[in-house]
Amino acid sequence: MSDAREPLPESAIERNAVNIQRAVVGVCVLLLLADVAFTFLGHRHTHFGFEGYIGVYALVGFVSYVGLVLSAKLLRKLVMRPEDYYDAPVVAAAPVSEPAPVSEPAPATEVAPDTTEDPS
Amino acid sequence: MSEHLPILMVLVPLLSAPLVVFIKHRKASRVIATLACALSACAAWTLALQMSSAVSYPLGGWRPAIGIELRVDFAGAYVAAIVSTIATFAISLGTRGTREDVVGREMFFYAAFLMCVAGLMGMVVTGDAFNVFVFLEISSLSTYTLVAMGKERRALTAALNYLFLGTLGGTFVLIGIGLMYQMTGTLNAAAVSARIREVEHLRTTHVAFAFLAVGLGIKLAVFPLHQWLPGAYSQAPHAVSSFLAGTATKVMYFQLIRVVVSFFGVAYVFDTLHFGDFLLPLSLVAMFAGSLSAIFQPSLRRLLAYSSIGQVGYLTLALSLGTEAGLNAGLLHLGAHAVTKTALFLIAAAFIAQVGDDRLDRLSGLGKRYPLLSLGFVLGGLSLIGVPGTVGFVSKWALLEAVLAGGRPWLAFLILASSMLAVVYVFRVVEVLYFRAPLANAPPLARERADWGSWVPAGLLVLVSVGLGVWSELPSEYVATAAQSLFGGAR
Amino acid sequence: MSQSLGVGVALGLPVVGAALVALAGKRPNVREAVTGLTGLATFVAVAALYPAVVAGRLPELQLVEAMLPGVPLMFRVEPLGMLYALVAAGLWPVTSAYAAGYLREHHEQNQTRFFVCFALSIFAALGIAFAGNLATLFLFYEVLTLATFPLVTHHQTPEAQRAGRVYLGILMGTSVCFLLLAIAFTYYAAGTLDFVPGGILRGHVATSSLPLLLALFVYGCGKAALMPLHRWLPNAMVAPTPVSALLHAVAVVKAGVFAILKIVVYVFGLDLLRDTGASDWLMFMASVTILLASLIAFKQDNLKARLAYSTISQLAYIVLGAAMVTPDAILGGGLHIATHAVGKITLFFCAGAIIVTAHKTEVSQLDGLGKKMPITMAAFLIGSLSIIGLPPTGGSWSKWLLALGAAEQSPVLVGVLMLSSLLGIGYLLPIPLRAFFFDPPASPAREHGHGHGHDHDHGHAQDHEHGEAHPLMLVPLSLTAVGCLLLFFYSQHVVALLRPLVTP
Amino acid sequence: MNALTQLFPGALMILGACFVPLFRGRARSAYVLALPLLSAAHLALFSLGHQGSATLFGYTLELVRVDALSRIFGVIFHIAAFLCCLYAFHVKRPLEHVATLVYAGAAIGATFAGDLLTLFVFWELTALSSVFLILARGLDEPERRERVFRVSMRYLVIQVGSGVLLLAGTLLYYQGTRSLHFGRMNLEESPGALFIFLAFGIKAAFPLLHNWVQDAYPEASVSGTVVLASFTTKLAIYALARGFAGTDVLIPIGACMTAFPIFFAVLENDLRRVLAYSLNNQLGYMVVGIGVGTELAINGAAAHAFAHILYKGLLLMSMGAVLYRTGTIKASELGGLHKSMPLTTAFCIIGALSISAFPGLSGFVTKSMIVSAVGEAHLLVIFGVLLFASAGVCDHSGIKIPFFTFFAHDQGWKVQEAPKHMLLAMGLAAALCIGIGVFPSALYALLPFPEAAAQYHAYETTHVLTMLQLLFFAGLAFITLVRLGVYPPELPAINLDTDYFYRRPLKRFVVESYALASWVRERTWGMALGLRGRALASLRRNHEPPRGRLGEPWTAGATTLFAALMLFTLLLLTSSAGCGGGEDAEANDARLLLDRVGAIEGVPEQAFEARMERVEVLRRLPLRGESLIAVREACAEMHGALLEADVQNALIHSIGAPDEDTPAEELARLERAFTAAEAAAARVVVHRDACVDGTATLRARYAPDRRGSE
Repeated sequence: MSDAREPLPESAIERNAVNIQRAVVGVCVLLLLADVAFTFLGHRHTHFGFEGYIGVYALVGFVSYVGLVLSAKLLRKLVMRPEDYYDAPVVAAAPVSEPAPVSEPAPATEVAPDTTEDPS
Repeated sequence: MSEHLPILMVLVPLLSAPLVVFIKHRKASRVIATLACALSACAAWTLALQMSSAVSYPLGGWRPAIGIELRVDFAGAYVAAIVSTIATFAISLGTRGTREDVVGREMFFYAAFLMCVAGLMGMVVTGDAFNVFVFLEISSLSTYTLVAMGKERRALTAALNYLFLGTLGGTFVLIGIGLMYQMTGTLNAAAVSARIREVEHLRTTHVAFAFLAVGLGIKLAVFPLHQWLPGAYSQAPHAVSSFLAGTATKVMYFQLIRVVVSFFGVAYVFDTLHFGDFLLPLSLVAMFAGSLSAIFQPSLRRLLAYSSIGQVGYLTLALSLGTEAGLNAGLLHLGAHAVTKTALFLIAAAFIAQVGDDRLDRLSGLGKRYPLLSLGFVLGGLSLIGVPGTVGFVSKWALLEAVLAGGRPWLAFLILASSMLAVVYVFRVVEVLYFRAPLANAPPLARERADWGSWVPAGLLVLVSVGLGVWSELPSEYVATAAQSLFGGAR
Repeated sequence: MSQSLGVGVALGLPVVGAALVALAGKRPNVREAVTGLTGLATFVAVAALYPAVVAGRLPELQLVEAMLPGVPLMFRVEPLGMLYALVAAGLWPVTSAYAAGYLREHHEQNQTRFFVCFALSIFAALGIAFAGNLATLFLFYEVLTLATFPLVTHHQTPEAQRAGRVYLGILMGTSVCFLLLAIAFTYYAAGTLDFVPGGILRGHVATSSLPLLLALFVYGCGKAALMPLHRWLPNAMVAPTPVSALLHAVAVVKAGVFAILKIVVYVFGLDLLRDTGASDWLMFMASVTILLASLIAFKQDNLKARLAYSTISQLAYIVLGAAMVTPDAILGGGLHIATHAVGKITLFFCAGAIIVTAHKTEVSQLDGLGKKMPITMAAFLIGSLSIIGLPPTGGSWSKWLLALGAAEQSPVLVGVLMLSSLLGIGYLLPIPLRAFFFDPPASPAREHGHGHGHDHDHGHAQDHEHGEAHPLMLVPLSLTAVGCLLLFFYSQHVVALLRPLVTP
Repeated sequence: MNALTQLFPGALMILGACFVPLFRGRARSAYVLALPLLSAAHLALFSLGHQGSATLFGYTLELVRVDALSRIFGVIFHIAAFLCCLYAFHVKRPLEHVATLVYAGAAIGATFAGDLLTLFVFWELTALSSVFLILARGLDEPERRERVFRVSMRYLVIQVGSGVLLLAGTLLYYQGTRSLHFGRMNLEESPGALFIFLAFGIKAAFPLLHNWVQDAYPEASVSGTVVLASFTTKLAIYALARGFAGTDVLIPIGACMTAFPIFFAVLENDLRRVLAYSLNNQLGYMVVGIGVGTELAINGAAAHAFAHILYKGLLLMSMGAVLYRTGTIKASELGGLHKSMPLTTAFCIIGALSISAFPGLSGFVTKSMIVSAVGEAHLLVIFGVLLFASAGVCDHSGIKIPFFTFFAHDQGWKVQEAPKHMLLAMGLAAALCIGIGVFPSALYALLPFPEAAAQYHAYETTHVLTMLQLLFFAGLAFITLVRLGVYPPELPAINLDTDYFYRRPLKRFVVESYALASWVRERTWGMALGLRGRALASLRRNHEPPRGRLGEPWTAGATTLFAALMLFTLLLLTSSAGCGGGEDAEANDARLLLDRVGAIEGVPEQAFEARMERVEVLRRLPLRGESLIAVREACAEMHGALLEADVQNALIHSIGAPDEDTPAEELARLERAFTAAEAAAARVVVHRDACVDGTATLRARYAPDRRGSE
């Protein structure tokens, strides 16, 4: 909007960005540990065999995510276009004489009156 | 009294003609002429409506085949009624323009007119081949005179042209009659038809027929022998052109029918001589060429005249089918066209009397000024096209049914396609009348209002043509009877 | 007896109205009051026949014993004719009110002639609707052509005259050359011209010539504007807009498709066509017309021209309905006569109101008009929906029935109908939507870019201040728009009326 | 009461919408808010199992059908309608309110439609009403007008296209089954079902048919997008669940839907479009659930739709609030907004966690039903795809949306917090997300198969643990990638999707076709005009006086020449007839003869004179051919015999009857006369027989005269 935009003072979240990232890593580690604990202590309710391995969901989450983003980057090469891509008019290449014929064909004998007026 | 009706129809106008000349009174001559025509018409109608079979009237009490016989069948009565009625309309209530055409020559004009009527009526009622020729010549000679009375100098040229060609036609007819007499030894229609069988195979009989057909063809204005017609119709005084348009070619058509049906016999003419194959293409060309020419005519009366040539094409087409249905259609169309075309010529006369000349442009924008006349023209034009609700449709319908019964649908299509040309020339006039601004530099109109004499007769005829288009039983049934008796008699 | 009197009254009123209008020509208020009142009276007279028809008693009136040998001039009010008559008579008063407003606002010439011809057109339309045999139908068909001819050439400009020539040439040419031939042949073959339930041709015409005869009939009814005989319709757009409304919604085009439907039902008979497949080619032709006309409509910038091509496309629906000869298709075709009439007349009313009030004729000039003429454009939107066939408008039911019939014939036809609905969205809906959601074109230069024959001064004049259309136009167009919506809920009655057509 | 249940659920909203323009200001907003509540109360009047019927054109329609499946969708649609109206409280223009209410009402109506025709009507109505929500944006932002208009047209065509497909399918289905009942359909049983399936598929945004969602939703107005995202696609899910539950092909389709859009979501810069892709992905879960078709799966699909409307609404609301305040929604232009819009941020995060299926929130308790159902069906590949997609959702909706909007790099936006009513709407939605997440049993009770739902436990340790692992490690991956600088930057660009095909090649094809058509037309017109001109000129040349020879009288000489020619032609014709020999001539003569014989036969026996005359004619006929001549000869003989008999008879008559005084010579004469007369009569008989025989032979050989019948 306005051209001269100044960033607002840093918020708590921005100040603690790194801490938040660390917290995420911490939670990840905890979850892995919980998984290990649960595998041995509790009963795992699964549909497929692969679900029985420890950390398999973690792996799936991570790998899928990375794969998705990377392949999307490849896709971008293929499909990205400038924002005004569709705004360009589509013009026919076939030979059409101007102006297009009106619906009522004037008899050949009649000559259209000259409508251009001399400004002077 | 009633047994003398056939001769009365002829005699009244014939005797009135010298009377007009003797009296030498302008107004009286008109009255006499009117009365004579009206009387003749009364006689014709009475006969037509009361007859139950063909009427034979031996002239002077001599037996037919020895004496001269007048013979009126249904078709003859029908044609006679039409001719005399149209004569009455054309002459009695004639427009002021009509009267002005012949100022100073009234006596001769009316006398000639009456002679012409007498000649035509005579041709219709006579049962004798030679009398056909006599009456033909009476009517023709008076017609030449009448045409020559036209206002413009070109009338003389037209009359001369007509005279020349008419005489040619008359001569051919005479030759034909002569040969026929030579072969059969009689001039009476009934006797000829009985005896012609014996000589059918002889070349001379063929030649006789050919001469008669071509001779009548000229008088009938069969394409391409129509050249006298446009000039005559467009140059004659108005009353005359209205009258001729409705009667002259019609009577000749009736004669042709009689030659084919009564004298030579349908079987002979169509099976042996293949006359249908000869007439059909000519009819088709006439239908198209006549109408096309009408489209391009710059003057109203010439437009109508060329339209007549096209309409004659329908008549001959109907005849060329060689069937009773065809005959029926031909007779119906004869009547329909007579009424319609006379009405249109009368209206044209009224218009021309108002604007002073007959160029089509001059009529621009007159539809509002003369609403009734214009409406009449539109309705008449619709009848000419054959729009339903008009008598022209009734006859066209009969023609279509006849053609279809003959197993030739393509012919039906051609008939209809040529009707489209009629649409074009009729609506050319309509457009000029209603949808064009009046000419800027037009000279002032002769009169503000059309006098009643100009539109009342035309209006009546238009009403007849529309009325009969809706209530068509009367003409349809009568003509059906006529065709049946003609055709049945021929078999 | 009283029923035939009713038929006579319904037919006679427009003629009397025409005469009175002609007499009152000098006083516009009286003249238009007369028009309106006779319109209403005619509608009442026609509606009075409705109960009898629904009850299965078909009122008859025979005027002339034999208009042609063996063919009377007679009327018989059967359901399909009843529907068409109701549509024509019902929309007449509305249209005349609209016409009164339009002609005055537009300062048209020859208004009396206009109203007289208008009344005569309705007379002819009713005659066609009630015709009891082909000859009567043909008679009134021609009367209709002639009565509308002066309306088409109303402006009397060379352009109007040329349009009039095309109009007359095609309509009269086809009717005389094809329709009359077909009628004559029918009479020759069947010996009668009466409209008989189940048809009159069975056993009289060789199977091989049935398609040809059908073609003669269908193209003989040039008013149905089936391609390639459609050109008269866009040409006739030079006429004043109430005339376009009359031509495209009430009388003329509906007369054509109505005649086709009637001929298919009562002359050929559904069974005959179904057994012989004589109408297969017509399905193809109608489909082609539906699609091609829609595609052409896309390219028309002139509003009335676009509506004209839309009409051509929509008429082909009805022809398609007739060609499919399944009960549902026939019902759908009949219903479409009504729904399309109401929808299209709304659109034309709107177009006329726009021309008179805003002096705009091109689609591209209409941006932003919704702010100045909200009711008009809202009505246009509703009319468009009805034409496209979207709920909640009547058009959706007629298309549903037609599509039901099509499903019985071939899935391809269903596809055609569906595709054409989509095309309809493309060429109709943007008009009201742009009017509501865009600003008016700002600079006169843009208008000049379209170069529509007006000089520069006029370009400025086009931006003049104006509000909603004159009430005499606004009320009729609102009424018909409401009619589109009502038909959504009351189509059942129409279908119930038509049901006897397909249930012997 | 009874009168009210005659109306279909949602009718109050549609009817009420008509009166919105009558109100002004706050009254209008209050009225608009009241309508969904009223309508909800109206819905409460319907008991489970209610059926309302109507007839149309002879079909029986099932206007209302209330069962568990339709009820849960009806309920959530009402909630959504209320939230949307609340969210749009600030909108002054009646247009959007009317559109919202009609749209929601139509969607509810469609949900309770018991037959295909009613469904079609509402189906189209949703399409029609919703387009105004897109168009409305053009009113606010004139510079986007053209673009928005085109989008809305594309949207409308596709939506109505789905409608007409539904119609076509309905027709064909009816054709096959003679039933309009909207129930479980079988794809193989009729082509109609396939069409209906496709129609549903378009609205449910099946892969390759999906693009309208991403095209249109981000272009709608602030509140419009929320509304749009709530109804159309979920209605399609309902329809699929109703009509095609357990249709196997839905499983791969749904799996594809979950996976395919997330790639685009990662790349997309417009955040509302990201959400549109994510919407598509979420629909994929539901479609899979429907495809699996077990009670658990259907429950899951319905529940997920329920939850999805809420959290997707919440996300879109928060994005709308951002758009409302900042005027942009491009990730490349946003960042750091958590400082100025903390509440919005919070709500957005709740939504993001919900959609990511974070335990404790609504997405978790619903999505897991579907995943479990897939697991129970042992569809390993599908299961894997769904896991992959879960990670993907976590990225684009769970992390990308809040991160790039509210955190990331601060773009210096100083804006106000979202308006109160928006916050309220978001708060309610967030509360519902949490509520469902915490107390899933309330939702479960509403599901189509409540017993099955009651047995399902979402919060099972394994499940919670694995889900948390998945999400947190995905988050870890995000952090890693960002730290490594591998994460693709947000760029102001667009990405080609399937819409490319109809926006470029198809458009080009259309334009070229029109150009070609107009070129052809011009050419043919030119030729036609040229031909017409030439024909007219030729006609003029020939017919127009004074130059045209046909339209002007010729000289008399020319006519004479023609007359001579005609005479000649006629003679030629006739001579060929008269002198030609062979079969033709004989046939002619035979006809002639038969004709005359017919004439005799017509005359009664007594009319001796007439008969004689005609026989005389017959005798003198000019004939060729042996058989003909034989007949003629017989005739002549008969004629003679007749004459002879006649003479003898006359003689007998003149003598009179004999008596005693009669002289002998007289008697002898009489006797001779009698004898002669008898002989003549015998001859007559003989020759007549010959004549008749010959005639019969001739008749058989030569067809009867063609005019004989007339």
